[in-house]
Amino acid sequence: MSRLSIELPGLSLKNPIMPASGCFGFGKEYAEFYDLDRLGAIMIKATTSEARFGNPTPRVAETTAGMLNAIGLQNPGLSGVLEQELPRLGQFDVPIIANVAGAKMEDYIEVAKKLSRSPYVAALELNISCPNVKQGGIAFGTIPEVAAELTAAVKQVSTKPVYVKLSPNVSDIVAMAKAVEAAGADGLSMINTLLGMRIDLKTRKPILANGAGGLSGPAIKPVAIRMIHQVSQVVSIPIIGMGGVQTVEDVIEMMLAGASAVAIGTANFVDPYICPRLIEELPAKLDELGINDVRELIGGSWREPCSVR
Amino acid sequence: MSRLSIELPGLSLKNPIMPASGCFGFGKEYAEFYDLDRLGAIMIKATTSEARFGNPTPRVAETTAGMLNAIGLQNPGLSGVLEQELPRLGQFDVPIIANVAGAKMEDYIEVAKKLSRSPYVAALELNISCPNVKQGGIAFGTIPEVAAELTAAVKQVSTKPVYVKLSPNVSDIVAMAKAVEAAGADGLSMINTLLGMRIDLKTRKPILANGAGGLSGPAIKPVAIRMIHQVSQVVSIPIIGMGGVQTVEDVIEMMLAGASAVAIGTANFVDPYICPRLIEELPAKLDELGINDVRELIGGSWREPCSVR
Amino acid sequence: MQKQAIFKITSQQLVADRIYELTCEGEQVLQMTNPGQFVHIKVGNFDDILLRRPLSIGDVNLNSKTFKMIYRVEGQGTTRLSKKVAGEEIDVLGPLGVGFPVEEARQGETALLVGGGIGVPPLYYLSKQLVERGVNVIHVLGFQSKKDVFYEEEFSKLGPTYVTTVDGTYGTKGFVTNAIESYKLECDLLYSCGPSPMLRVLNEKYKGQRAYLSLEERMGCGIGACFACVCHTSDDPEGTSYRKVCTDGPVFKVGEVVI
Amino acid sequence: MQKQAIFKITSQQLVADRIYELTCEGEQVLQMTNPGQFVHIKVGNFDDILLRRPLSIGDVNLNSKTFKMIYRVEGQGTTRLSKKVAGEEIDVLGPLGVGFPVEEARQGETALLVGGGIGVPPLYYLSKQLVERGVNVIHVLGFQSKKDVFYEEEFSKLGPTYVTTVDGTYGTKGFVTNAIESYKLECDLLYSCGPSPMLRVLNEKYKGQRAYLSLEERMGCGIGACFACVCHTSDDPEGTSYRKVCTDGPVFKVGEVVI
Ligand SMILES: Cc1cc2nc3c(=O)[nH]c(=O)nc-3n(C[C@H](O)[C@H](O)[C@H](O)COP(=O)(O)OP(=O)(O)OC[C@H]3O[C@@H](n4cnc5c(N)ncnc54)[C@H](O)[C@@H]3O)c2cc1C
Ligand SMILES: Cc1cc2nc3c(=O)[nH]c(=O)nc-3n(C[C@H](O)[C@H](O)[C@H](O)COP(=O)(O)OP(=O)(O)OC[C@H]3O[C@@H](n4cnc5c(N)ncnc54)[C@H](O)[C@@H]3O)c2cc1C
Ligand SMILES: Cc1cc2nc3c(=O)[nH]c(=O)nc-3n(C[C@H](O)[C@H](O)[C@H](O)COP(=O)(O)O)c2cc1C
Ligand SMILES: Cc1cc2nc3c(=O)[nH]c(=O)nc-3n(C[C@H](O)[C@H](O)[C@H](O)COP(=O)(O)O)c2cc1C
Ligand code: FES
Ligand code: FES
Repeated sequence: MSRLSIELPGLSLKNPIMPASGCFGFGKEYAEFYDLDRLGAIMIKATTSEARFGNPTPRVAETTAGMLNAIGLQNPGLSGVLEQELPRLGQFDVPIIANVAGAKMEDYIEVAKKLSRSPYVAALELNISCPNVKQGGIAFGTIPEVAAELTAAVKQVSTKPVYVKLSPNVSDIVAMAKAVEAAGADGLSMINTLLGMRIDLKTRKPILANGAGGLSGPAIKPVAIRMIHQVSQVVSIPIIGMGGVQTVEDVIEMMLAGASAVAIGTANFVDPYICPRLIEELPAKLDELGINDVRELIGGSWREPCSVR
Repeated sequence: MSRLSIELPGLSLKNPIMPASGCFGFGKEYAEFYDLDRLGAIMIKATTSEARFGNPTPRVAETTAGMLNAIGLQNPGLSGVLEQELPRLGQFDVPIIANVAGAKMEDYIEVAKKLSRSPYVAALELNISCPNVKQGGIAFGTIPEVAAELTAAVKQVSTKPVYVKLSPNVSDIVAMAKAVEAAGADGLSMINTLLGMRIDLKTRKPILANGAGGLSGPAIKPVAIRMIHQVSQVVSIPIIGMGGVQTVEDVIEMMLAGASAVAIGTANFVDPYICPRLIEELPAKLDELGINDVRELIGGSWREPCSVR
Repeated sequence: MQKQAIFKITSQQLVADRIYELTCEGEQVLQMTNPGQFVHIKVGNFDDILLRRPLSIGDVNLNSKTFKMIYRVEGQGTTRLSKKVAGEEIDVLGPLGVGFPVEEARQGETALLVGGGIGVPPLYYLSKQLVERGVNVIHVLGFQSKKDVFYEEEFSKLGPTYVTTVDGTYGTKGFVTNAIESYKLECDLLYSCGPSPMLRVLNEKYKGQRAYLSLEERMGCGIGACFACVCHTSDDPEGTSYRKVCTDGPVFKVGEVVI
Repeated sequence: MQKQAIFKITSQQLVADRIYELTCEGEQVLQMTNPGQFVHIKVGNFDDILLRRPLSIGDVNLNSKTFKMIYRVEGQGTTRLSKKVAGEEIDVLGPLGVGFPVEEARQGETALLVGGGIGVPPLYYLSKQLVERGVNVIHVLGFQSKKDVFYEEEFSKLGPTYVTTVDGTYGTKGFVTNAIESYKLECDLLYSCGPSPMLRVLNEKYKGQRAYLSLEERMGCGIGACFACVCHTSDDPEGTSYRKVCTDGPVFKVGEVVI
């Protein structure tokens, strides 16, 4: 194993860096910029049972050191993803994590069941936290019992490990994490976006047609670090961390907080080469910090030093 | 009444701009920079029944477009505030909003009772949301029933209007707001800081001695706007808005979201003259937007136009 | 294909009220052959303004490897961009999208180029290419007011140019459509770029003809990955079929998408 | 009293590994008469780096209305500051705090000035003032390694100067205290600025003497309003009595506060 590689349920990562769901489409566009084989994994855009157009535009707005989005889970639906997107991505030698979304429990179950059976899918990411779908979504992401029920139901039908993606818009992230762990989650991915809004001074209306949207980017990194730090100490399943990561320092900070791997969202829009660039920069930064193996970092802010897990 | 003035329970504001609690001490330091009479009001630092030293240092850390703090409610205690700070501030012609904090319900009641009886205090701000006190604080700010109980108890002893300061670290800000309104709150102030963390790559420890701290500054503005937008539509008490305000555009955006006045926190540290500067810039900006009276802005993003409340 | 590069700013100048012309130099310019394409610009090196900003390619000089953007100072991003000076570097992603189909216009045909406000810039490079092909060009450029008018002289050198202003302080009073009507401007093809209300009118008026409209939409990635910039197709206006303005557009055939 | 102003940068240069000397000009300099005070700097006009950064006043020239800061590139803030060039403007809040009590040293007395790393700069302005008063100065300057050493020559012109490096690549190997002991340096007064571990040792060693220590603490406001920078007082180490480093300090008498 190389000093950058990480083993997680269902995932053999060449390195701990991967694009976050919704910020990388189904990989096609970024494949024109670099070889996707270089990535640790790819988290593809949320898939729902039926194709969705999503929300009206404008769907994005600028905020200081961040952005708001209300895409509304636009995607080609289960069949489009299974038949077109996954086979296309399957040509790359990189684990694919399929993001599962829905409005009702049955939707999630159907999508999870079928996606998990795709030979191209290495693991599922259960998106119980998308702030941009009106029905269902929010409740799944904020009530521990509901999240647990959904997790258990999905685990029952999935043939692949299930990572549950947590919403930061909760009073008690630890309760959420423990609930889905107890329900059988193989891992966590956190955080999704914070709910935010911008208002246009001239029209006096929210800039996003949807009103509110999800806040991402460097602005939210401290919230992500805090939540990963809290949760990683009380669960024994691994965490894929995300939220505002832009530099190798951010990657290391998030792993020290407790993440076993790190996903990059918004920063892809700023620099399309961000993922391979950070992967390239990581070894030198580890050297600088006197670290042999990236696994030494995981939870380094609260674990006793030197115990690689 | 001038085009900038605002009438709120217990507060006749010359203009809608005031420094936020904890970011202006007890006014003394900023009085060396400008005449405090120019301010709409002053929200003074949290007062607890006994003097507090607060948390160990470091107490602040940098984040992208924001900062973390874990001051830990350091203050000279009720008697210090009543006997020294308030009489000193009382020489200015500006309403004083006293921020009330505590660990137990009884603390809050005692502090609220005595502060409200100070002739220098125009209104109370009930800080149920400080993320930096370990016992009590958090629960008060995240459980609607507990917040309501506290609000009702404080209302019973206070001779001045009570503004309840809400925490953004909750799943359902609307439920919190409705609960404290029903319990008799005269107004709301929102938002307090988001809980965040930074980790030092070299020491591997959180930068703040306290571990986590409160995230403030422009990074959190979209979260504040969203919450004020949501809450202002379902409560009938006024909101003093805050969170990342740095420019007159931000002031106007927050009022359009639903705030009746706006408090400025972190930006005081960046520019000690920020409050009088924004007050000065406001009329020209209103002209530019074709607005006669600042009250026309309140809730402008969701109210029918032209109905000044 | 390498699409992102650091360009060098060779000049920046004010050409009308709040309208700047920015010229940059870089190898990537050699790929900028299709007018109507755009670039996605990082306006500064600082994280407070995070996302890139889309700006049309206004003119290209393949010899000097320079291209021009003409933009209006709107908000924070363009304000910061306007502070850059010659010699500074700028991070450019592009050329992006599908521009105007120049090849649709045959020698001797007449093309009407209709631009509104900051939709005017891409028409300049388009017009130059059309003229080169022997196409007759007529320009109708709409602005708010006299102070906003730019590039009239440049366009006039390529073909007849009608300017309209909403407040009548310059040229024909009213909208571009007023000029088209009063001067009874006829054409074989229409190319247009401008605000949605204008495009909506043209989309109706030139339905079924050889007309091409360039749309604007707030963008995230600019390369087709984020789904920020989609619009419905006209044949399925409520359904799930869509086009992305950043990669399928910004130029669409009249009637193709819901504007 | 106006305490915040825009200064003009007159020079910026690298004086050791990652150590820069920045000279700025402004009216406010006339108030910078007490060595050991600091300024709170806005390192850029951009919101991503929000808070100001505290830097000591390293030297002052009242005639040219310029002052110098000497700083080490640590993180984002100082990195950005190091990119500024002569001619640019910089937003300076200050002078702030209470500096070294120069008046405590009488003519003919000997003052030992002990600096560690980026604690060295304020001692330079202090030393100049002491020398002007006829005080004998001895400097002990501690650094990590040879490449980090700066201002040795400048200090040497004012009085005997001992340099220590932790790795022994230059001067005496070890800490400043090693030099004080090996050279048996005696003094009437001690002035020191440097990292907390160093100050802690000196706080013990010079207990009860005329010794003044300058502390560092992460700051928010820099003017006493935010309570970020407090420390306990030695007579009430667990209690509620406190000092603010930004306004009561950064210089404290030995034994006054818990370090
Ligand atoms: C394909 C395309 C080509 C464009 N070409 C030009 C051009 O040649 N000249 C020119 O002046 N402008 C052009 N625009 C509009 C330009 O992108 C915006 O005016 C600019 O991004 C505003 O940024 P700001 O930060 O100054 O304003 P802000 O109001 O702060 O903008 C914030 C955000 O809004 C988006 N935005 C704002 N207005 C628009 C708009 N009209 N269209 C799309 N996004 C917008 C920006 O991308 C940015 O993300 C073009 C837009 C698109 C989509
Ligand atoms: C009164 C005083 C005087 C100082 N004088 C000098 C000087 O003359 N030369 C010099 O090189 N440095 C000096 N420092 C330290 C200097 O403030 C920090 O090195 C600098 O702020 C680091 O900022 P950064 O953004 O580059 O680093 P980061 O690590 O990104 O710093 C982020 C934050 O940490 C704070 N910080 C980091 N290190 C320190 C520190 N050691 N002390 C206090 N705050 C810190 C900064 O204020 C900032 O808020 C002084 C500090 C204080 C309190
Ligand atoms: C435009 C956009 C679309 C997103 N779509 C999804 C999605 O479909 N499913 C999901 O789980 N998260 C989605 N996210 C959330 C990201 O995966 C990520 O959790 C979040 O943006 C925080 O990371 P960042 O700050 O690096 O962007 C989306 C984020 C953005 C900005
Ligand atoms: C250093 C600091 C101390 C604070 N102390 C208090 C406090 O004592 N009581 C309180 O209710 N809020 C306190 N706050 C929160 C602010 O009043 C405000 O709600 C928050 O910072 C968001 O506004 P801003 O982004 O403008 O700073 C503090 C904030 C900061 C940065
Ligand atoms: S801007 Fe991202 S898909 Fe078009
Ligand atoms: S830095 Fe704010 S009180 Fe000292």
